[in-house]
Amino acid sequence: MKRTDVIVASLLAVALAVVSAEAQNVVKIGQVEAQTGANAIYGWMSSQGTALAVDEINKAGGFSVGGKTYTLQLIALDTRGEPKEASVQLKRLIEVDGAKYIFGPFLSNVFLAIRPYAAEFNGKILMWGGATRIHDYVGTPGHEFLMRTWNWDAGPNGFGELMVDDLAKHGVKKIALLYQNDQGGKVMEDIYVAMFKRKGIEARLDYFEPGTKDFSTVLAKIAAWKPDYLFPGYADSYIYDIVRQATETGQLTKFFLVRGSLGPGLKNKDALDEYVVYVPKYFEEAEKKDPKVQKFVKAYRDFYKRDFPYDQAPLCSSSCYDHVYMLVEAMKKAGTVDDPAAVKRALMSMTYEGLWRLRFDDKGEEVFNFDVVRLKKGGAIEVNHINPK
Amino acid sequence: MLSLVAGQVLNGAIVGSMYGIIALGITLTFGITGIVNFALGEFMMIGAYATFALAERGGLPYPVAVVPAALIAAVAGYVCNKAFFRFTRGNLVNGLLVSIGLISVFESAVLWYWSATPIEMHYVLPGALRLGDVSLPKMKLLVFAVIVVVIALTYVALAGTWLGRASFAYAQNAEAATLMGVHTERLVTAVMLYSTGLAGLGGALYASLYSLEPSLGGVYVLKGMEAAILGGIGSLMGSLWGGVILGVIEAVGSIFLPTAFRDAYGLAVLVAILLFRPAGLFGDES
Amino acid sequence: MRSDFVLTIFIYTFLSGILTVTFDLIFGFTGQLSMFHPAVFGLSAYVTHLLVLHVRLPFWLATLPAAAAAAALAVVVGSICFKFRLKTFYFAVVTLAFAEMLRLIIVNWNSVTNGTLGLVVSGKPTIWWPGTGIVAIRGPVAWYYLTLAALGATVFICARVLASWMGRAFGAIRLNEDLARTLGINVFRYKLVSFAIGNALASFAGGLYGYYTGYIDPGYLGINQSMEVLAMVLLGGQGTLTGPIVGAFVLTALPHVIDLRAEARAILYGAILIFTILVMPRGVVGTLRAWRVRRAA
Amino acid sequence: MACAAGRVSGARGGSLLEVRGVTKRFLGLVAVSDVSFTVARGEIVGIIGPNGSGKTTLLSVIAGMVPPSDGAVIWKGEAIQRLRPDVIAARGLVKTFQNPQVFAELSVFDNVLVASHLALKHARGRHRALTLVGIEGRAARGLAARVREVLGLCELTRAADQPAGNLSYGEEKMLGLAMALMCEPELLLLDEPASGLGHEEVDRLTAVLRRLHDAGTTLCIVDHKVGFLRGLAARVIALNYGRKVAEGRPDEVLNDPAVVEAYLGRAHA
Repeated sequence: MKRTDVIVASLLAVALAVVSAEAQNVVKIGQVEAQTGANAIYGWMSSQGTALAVDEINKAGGFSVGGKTYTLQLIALDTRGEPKEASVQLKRLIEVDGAKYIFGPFLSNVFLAIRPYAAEFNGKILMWGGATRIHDYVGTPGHEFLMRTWNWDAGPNGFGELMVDDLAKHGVKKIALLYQNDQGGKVMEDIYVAMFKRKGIEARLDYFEPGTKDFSTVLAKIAAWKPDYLFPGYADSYIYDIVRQATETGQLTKFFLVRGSLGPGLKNKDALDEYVVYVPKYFEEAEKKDPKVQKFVKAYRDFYKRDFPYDQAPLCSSSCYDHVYMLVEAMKKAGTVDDPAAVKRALMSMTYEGLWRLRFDDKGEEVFNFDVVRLKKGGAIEVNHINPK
Repeated sequence: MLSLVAGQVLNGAIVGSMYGIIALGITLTFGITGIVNFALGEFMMIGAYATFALAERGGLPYPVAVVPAALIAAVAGYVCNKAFFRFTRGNLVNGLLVSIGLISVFESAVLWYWSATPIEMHYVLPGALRLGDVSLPKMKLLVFAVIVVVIALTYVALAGTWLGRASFAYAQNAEAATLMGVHTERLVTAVMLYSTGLAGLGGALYASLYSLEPSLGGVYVLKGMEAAILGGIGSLMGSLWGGVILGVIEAVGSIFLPTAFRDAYGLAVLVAILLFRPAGLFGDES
Repeated sequence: MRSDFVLTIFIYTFLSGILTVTFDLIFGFTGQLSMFHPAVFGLSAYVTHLLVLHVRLPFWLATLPAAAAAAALAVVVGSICFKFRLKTFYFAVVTLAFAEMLRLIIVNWNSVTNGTLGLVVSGKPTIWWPGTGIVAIRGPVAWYYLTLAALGATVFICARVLASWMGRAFGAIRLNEDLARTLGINVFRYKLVSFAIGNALASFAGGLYGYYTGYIDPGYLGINQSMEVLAMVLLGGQGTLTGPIVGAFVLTALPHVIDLRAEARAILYGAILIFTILVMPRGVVGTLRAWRVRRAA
Repeated sequence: MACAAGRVSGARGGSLLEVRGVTKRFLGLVAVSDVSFTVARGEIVGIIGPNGSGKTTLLSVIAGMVPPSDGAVIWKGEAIQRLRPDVIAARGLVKTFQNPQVFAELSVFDNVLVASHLALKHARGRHRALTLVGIEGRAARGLAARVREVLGLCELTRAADQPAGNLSYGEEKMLGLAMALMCEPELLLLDEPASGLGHEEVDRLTAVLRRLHDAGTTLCIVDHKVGFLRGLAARVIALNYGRKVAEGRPDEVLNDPAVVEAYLGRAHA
């Protein structure tokens, strides 16, 4: 017992030493994302975008606020998708490293586990996460520190709402939902099953265990129900297999996605009839038209020395890339780097023109322009750019 | 409805054969070295990514790529045996811990190189075969055939070769076998090479059916263990049957019952069978 | 200012410690490789919270039915396994199977468990404190002492059991079942006793864990939890009471000590696991002990 | 042995153990075939026979380690052939192993302490639970004393603290005996206790067994060392090929042609 106290004390002393030894004009950005492990995909991509932006800004000599020049320090920690790790890491970021700006998490179970602790620092930190469950808390009293960096599905600006309306317009009567049985899938059930009902579309939902790779059985089951569209979960690692196995036997050929990417559709473009998907940005097209996007793609290639993941990038990498810049802009606007509350006020009142046009609604949930891509048999693509008011 | 069931029985058997090939590796390793190579799934993963690299990056035709991929996995297995498993022989749990460590190492290494974005090979043999209302993907049928042949050959070979006699003798009675001049070290090495090679082959075949991610092996090693026990540790054909039965149960089970419980159906049957035949379906009671 | 960061590592160490010590009672002392631990851990987290939520029991009262449930479940699962003489690998896989089935039930029983969304736990356990009266346990320091006390109690109980005739019976079963039988030890019963006690005590870890993190989800019952507990015990030293706690501390702190990019960190983590067990096959404590004995002799 | 004496009950004077037409087949071959005999309280009965004559199997059947294919084992007028070995041991019928079984990792003292399971149970019954909360320290102290007593009886006191793994073969056999004694047997089944022992070890063993017998323990000793048994047993049963070929006073039995043949082969008959 005594000994443990000694250890605590000594470790603590070290920690303090670290904190005080830090240079003055560095703004620390902490990041808690799953970069490894089974659910790494979202966190991994977002940590890539953040690192890239931070590198660019520092290479450009940092930024100046109130006549003082600051550089960014990114401390990206890998939660491995484990709430336990994340909660320890968040404490480290806030107390030991003294980071005031936290990016992430994208995983809802991680968010829910670290929320109570983060809330203790309400007003002293700013947390930017993409997790779906943040939606339940953002803008509620005691959670002023919280902002959600992702469009919400439902509501007037909701991309899901809009896409389902479109389906209804096309006279769709039956849709089969096939979600992975986890937090994300459950949230989507809560959003979409109700939504389809409202729009008079008959929906049936099947869950599969995460880790499943062979969907033949459940697909056969669904096919026997003869739906107009199949609406598979949200992670590409499953959607690739679902789309392949559904089309290979010609059981189901029309797909509708609000998460995931265009990749699976393109891969099976000859076997399917239609593939409607929400992508924050259709990069293959944007790269040709938009110089900003061109620059970003090039920067990514140079920085990571690997080919650009067109299908995954839109998921979050680049929106995190934008967020770093947006945060810097907000700091300039607020004229301070160490008053998260002021920085948040600035963020709420601004619109940032990066790869996206980013702004936050009055709750602190992000609203940005996105694309809905409709892929037809053989690869004909029709992109629909949507710019929420 | 009938065609639905028939189709799923076939499909279940195919999927199950995939469990079977891992189960075979587990049965061999456990029988001879007394360790459960929990990392076998990782060698499967290595085989899968190696196939992808050789076929997509190296430009080899898939059938050609499969062989070196399996070999790569086997070599990895050989190294791990020489470096680690050699020291945990006969110690189930320490071997298990080494496996846990290896999983962390391999998956992170692959993640480092390939990133977390799911990757998928070009389709080797697209399209499906129609038999009445039942339609099965051609590639799946091919994979099934390959696995059945491999396991059958293993069975035949083990009956008639030095490795076979040695391993049977060893499995019966270690000391006696050693006295009879069975070179334990050589035997164990051979078994490790073979089981990891099998896993690699399994991975290579997997790569032609599903998209790849670093954690793909985890599910299969669990199913493989279930299948091995279901069939009876030490029984070669038993491992194939165990896998097939498991696959069919999961498939048929999830036709009539919620898909969300898919894994539970297999487990329930496994437990039930163990209670009546503690040594598994094809294991020898004693 | 004190560092919650460090305290938190200790709190998690103590919570895991409850799991590892009780697991070692079943595995290290009685020789039964159980994969059922995370199941009771998760289950009791749910039971405790649901009782507080719906039955309005105070936390401490709610942990008792949870422990009872854990024990009852252990008796059922244990009887099945031990009646049919399932050993080592077989026992491990069957207990794992039961754990998985339990997890799937909790995952899919939405009306009660809220499925994969999990349950947000807002309350905190309260204790009576001289002078101040009833106080809720908040903040790292309070939790540090609470979890330490809980671990202490667990170790104490295990130590008493192991010092008694039961402990001797456990050892006999681990070392030589046939001999144990001829000495009149009811192998089946004492395997069951060990399994039940271990799981019942482990259930407290579940209840506390849920109330400390303030969030419960089916991940609690995941198989990797099983693997982590096993790793902690083997690393620390099986068949000892201190070993599992040492292991819990090492594996809880380790990921936060390695300061590398994610992938490298995970690789190093794995490598450390492997080499520790190769260099110290009996775990840190076990090996140190053997070394001391050798020096004494 | 106070505790043991206290538990004398059941068929007073009459036969303590009765083996009734016991037969044991292992996949076809017959190890024990239709063997019957009785053991009265306070007797020392010897069972002799060449190797492979089924002695060990017979003992295992009696001790409940293997169920008989046929026949019955009656203990104090109660059929026990279907009971678990631990239950049988708990009823006072305890067996030692031919090649000694010990807990190699534990010290000799702890080996015997583990064997005190039944002793404590008989002495304290449910009250054992109290030892958990620290009360009833007496029980624990009592055990320790008893263990030392038994160790002394078996002349293992000097070895008490070393791990059982380090013992010599002879000492291991003694330890096996000590553990059996700790179980407070009414009838002690000894499987070839003298095999592999040197002369002085055999003498020591004989002395110990005598002391036991004087203390009121009934003994049933299996051995092919005829000389050793002649010194001890009042009555001897001879087995050959799983059959009982002779029974009676040692010298009678040893001169019985069937026995001579069994040991020396036809030529001498």
